[in-house]
Amino acid sequence: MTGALTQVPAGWVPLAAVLLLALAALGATVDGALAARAQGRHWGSGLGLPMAETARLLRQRRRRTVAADRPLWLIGTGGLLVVALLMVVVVPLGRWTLSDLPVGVVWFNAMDVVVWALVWLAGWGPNSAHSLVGGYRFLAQALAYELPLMFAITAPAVAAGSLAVGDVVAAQEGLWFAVWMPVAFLVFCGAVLAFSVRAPFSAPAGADLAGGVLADSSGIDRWLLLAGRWALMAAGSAFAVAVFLGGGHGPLLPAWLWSLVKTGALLAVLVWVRRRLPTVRPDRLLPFGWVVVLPLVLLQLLVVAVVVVVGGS
Amino acid sequence: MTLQTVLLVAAALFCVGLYGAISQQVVVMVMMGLELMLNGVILAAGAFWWFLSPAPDGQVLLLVVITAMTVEMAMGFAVATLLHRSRGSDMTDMATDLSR
Amino acid sequence: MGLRRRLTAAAVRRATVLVVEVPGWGRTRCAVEREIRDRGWRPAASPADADVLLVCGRPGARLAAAVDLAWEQLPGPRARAEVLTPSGASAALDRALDGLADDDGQRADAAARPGDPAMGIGADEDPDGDDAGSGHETSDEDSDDGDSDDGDSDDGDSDDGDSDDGDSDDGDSGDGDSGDGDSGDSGDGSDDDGAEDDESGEDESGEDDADDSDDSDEMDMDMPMPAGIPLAGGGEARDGLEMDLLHVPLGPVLPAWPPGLVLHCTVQGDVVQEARAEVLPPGPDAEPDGDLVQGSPADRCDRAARILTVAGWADAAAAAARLRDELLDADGPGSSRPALDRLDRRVRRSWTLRRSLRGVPAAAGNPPAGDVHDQLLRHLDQARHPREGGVPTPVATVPLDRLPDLVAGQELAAVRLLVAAADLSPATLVRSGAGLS
Amino acid sequence: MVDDIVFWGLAVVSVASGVAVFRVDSMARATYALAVSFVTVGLVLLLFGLDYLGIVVVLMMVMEMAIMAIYMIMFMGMNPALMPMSMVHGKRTAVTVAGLTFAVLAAGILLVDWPERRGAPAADLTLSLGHAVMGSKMLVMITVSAVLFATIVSALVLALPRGRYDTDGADDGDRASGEAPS
Repeated sequence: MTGALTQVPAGWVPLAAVLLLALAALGATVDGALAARAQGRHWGSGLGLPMAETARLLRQRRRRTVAADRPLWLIGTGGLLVVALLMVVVVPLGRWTLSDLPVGVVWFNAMDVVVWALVWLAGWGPNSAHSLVGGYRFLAQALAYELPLMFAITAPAVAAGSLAVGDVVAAQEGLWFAVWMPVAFLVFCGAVLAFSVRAPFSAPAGADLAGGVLADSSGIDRWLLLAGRWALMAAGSAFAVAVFLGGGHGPLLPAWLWSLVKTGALLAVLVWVRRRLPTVRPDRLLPFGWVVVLPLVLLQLLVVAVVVVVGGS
Repeated sequence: MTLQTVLLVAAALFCVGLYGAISQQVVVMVMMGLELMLNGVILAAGAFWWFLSPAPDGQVLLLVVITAMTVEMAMGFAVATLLHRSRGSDMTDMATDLSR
Repeated sequence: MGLRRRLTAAAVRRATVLVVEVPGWGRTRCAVEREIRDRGWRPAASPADADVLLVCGRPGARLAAAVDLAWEQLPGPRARAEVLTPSGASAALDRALDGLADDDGQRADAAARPGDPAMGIGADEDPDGDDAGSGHETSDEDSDDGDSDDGDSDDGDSDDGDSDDGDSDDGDSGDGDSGDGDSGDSGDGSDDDGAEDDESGEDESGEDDADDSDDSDEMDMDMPMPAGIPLAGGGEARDGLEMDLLHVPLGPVLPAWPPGLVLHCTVQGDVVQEARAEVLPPGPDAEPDGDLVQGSPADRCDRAARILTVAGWADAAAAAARLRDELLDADGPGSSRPALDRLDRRVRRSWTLRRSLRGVPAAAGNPPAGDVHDQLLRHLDQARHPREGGVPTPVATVPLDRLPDLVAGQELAAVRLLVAAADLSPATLVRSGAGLS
Repeated sequence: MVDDIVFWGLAVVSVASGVAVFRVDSMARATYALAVSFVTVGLVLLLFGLDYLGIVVVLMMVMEMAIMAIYMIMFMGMNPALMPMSMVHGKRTAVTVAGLTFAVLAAGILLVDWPERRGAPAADLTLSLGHAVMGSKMLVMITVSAVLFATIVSALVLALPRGRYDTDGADDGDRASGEAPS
């Protein structure tokens, strides 16, 4: 489809997975450092957090609950990591991509919708009131963020005149889309926080529900959920870099390194944002999402479309 | 993978859906049956398009089916909610009766 | 072996601790929280999340039973400790850490869990001797129970709670009752320590008995259902749809929750329709170590931290908790003043926080007025400007029986915020006997 | 060859999960079985080169089923899993009708002399779909669509009555006092 990208064979998928997990760990590390600083300790003392937590959860036993729907629970917990990996399949790393799907943008969107199902299943599985309410909260929240997200990623696709992520990246040669469609970019960043269940959209796993969808999982189940959330956040950042922040474009450094650096930086910013903001209750989010954010994004899309129409003719 | 085989699979999906739509008592389950039937239709439409005439216009038919499905779903939810509102939860009442 | 030891060493570096405060031991809890923070450990959100169960104070029989139930829900490796004085916090955590790191001990604990009747429960503290036996035998059953977080004292309820929205699962509960193809994946079978599998379903009734005696409140429908889980009844919901009612007790083992408080809620979806509140007292002959002085700056910060925790703002909550500990040391806002001002500004400026907290009625004053956001700001204000002469501004405590009225009709998140912010004083209630229903 | 294997795998999963919809006792499982059936059909469409439509089927159907699950659980208050009981009426008729339909369809499929393939798929199917739907006015349509959607949403917002959680800050207090439980 696009000449600029080289499609690498499927054998590279493990490398992509490792990169994704490394980025996820980076996110968790930044989070740990920020948390340590907030608690009055040196930020360096929080750096080991992901490793320590992994060791702790690997040693912990799994928990069972009465009348749990075990298969659905497992799909929900294990699925998040898989979906995150499927998301990055269409995200180019510099010149290389695992699959330059001609409809990569829609693919990403479809994968993000799968998160709806997975989080709800993770809440449903354990057969406990708190995690179930958490699952339902995620769906309520998803209704609030999904449409803005869809229109936010439509904007760069319209500007690039293609649904292929490679074309979208190529179209940002001179000017990053984030610069002239800031609303779409910000909304997309918010949506990344939302589908990775992070504050201010962390109500489904909120402290008021004793952990919500996380409330009843322990051991490896919990690790999968936590790692899946971090991986989703990393995958979302990677996609944002590709469609809004110019992908691998940048001076001096090689393109692949630019992709990684930008992704890491955006991820760190998102983590910082998440720590700065309290959770918004989902019932207050829905009107906000539909009455305020959606019109804004539509306006942005309208502006982009007009620019393209005028510029194209 | 020939036209016939794909159509057979589509017919199977359609008939399973038909069975469900006829046999189920609850509105939402009937909807599931209808959905499954439309699922078969989508598959069949895709197969016709690919194996008979892969012209651009053919895709539009698929798009129409998908849209129809979504509309059916939305209407179904509305009807189910209205039914539930107006008749109350007859299923639950039934359950209590049975248990006593 | 070396690998295992290294894993253990890494695993216990950041233990998570479920802190349970008995009414009257507020200062001890603060000391424990501070110690946890300084060590870089983490407070647990639910029993499933916890490595260590730390009880601050000496619980009475019912509270002890709730704690024991929570203990059974810790997945393990697990450790348990009791702290009675603020100075004992560090030593207790060290003890817990030793227990956690002891691989052999943990293995023995895991092996002993299913059958050991004495597991985790001091017989003398059991609520009523008769049921003790059944309660113990089903202990592993309880540990598997759906409601990790809430109450723990009342699995039976939460089960029936789940039965109506989680109904589809019941077929899998391992009783083989419904004969559906799914019973094979009943969850129990597929787990790592098979020792616990045996009695998955058969003790349900015993468990229910034990629990009902625990909280003798329910107007429960006790018709026998396949999985031992009764069917939920229906009721009108506020948007005109009829929805199932479930009984979910909140507390007493719940983070950021007033000590000893149990709120027996009847929930429809995530809206609490009805509630009943009570406070579980400490042990009869226990000598409480002391609470924060009501209305003192430290107490105000503690309350603010609790609200912020429930509001999902961990960093601001940590800041408030740090200030509380500084104030406890210093007795007077003096040096903490700049930090207090900073926190106040940060909270005041947060638009998202306002959006979440506005409109949640405050359980403060008499009659209750304002909302939780006002209340949070008031706490921070009072902490910054304590009254001259060191006499704390009194907190107008809300009588416990006002709580159900306020809570009714609120969504679960709002209920948590409301209760976290409620100007209750469980310790006083317990002393005066008003908390006992 | 690979295509064949993939197709047959997907076909089997699709029909099996379709059957599972009416066999399993759990509403959640039934709904997600249907979702699996849709996802596999979407993937088969990918095999036909219909990238856009295939992925849209996956996207929309997973979303729909996630919402469907709520309705299923909400409206199936009485669940067969809880008390094994048949929620089916006229089972024999249904089986007969479905079986006969399948026989007729299969006979038709196998007996009809299908015409040869005419034409070739366009290079960019997504683009050609766009052209087919909107003609050369696609860019204008893109602009108009945003406006149209905005209108729909605003109309909905204006028309919508108060829902389960209409919380606009100040209203909350009213509601709490006004709707104390009966």
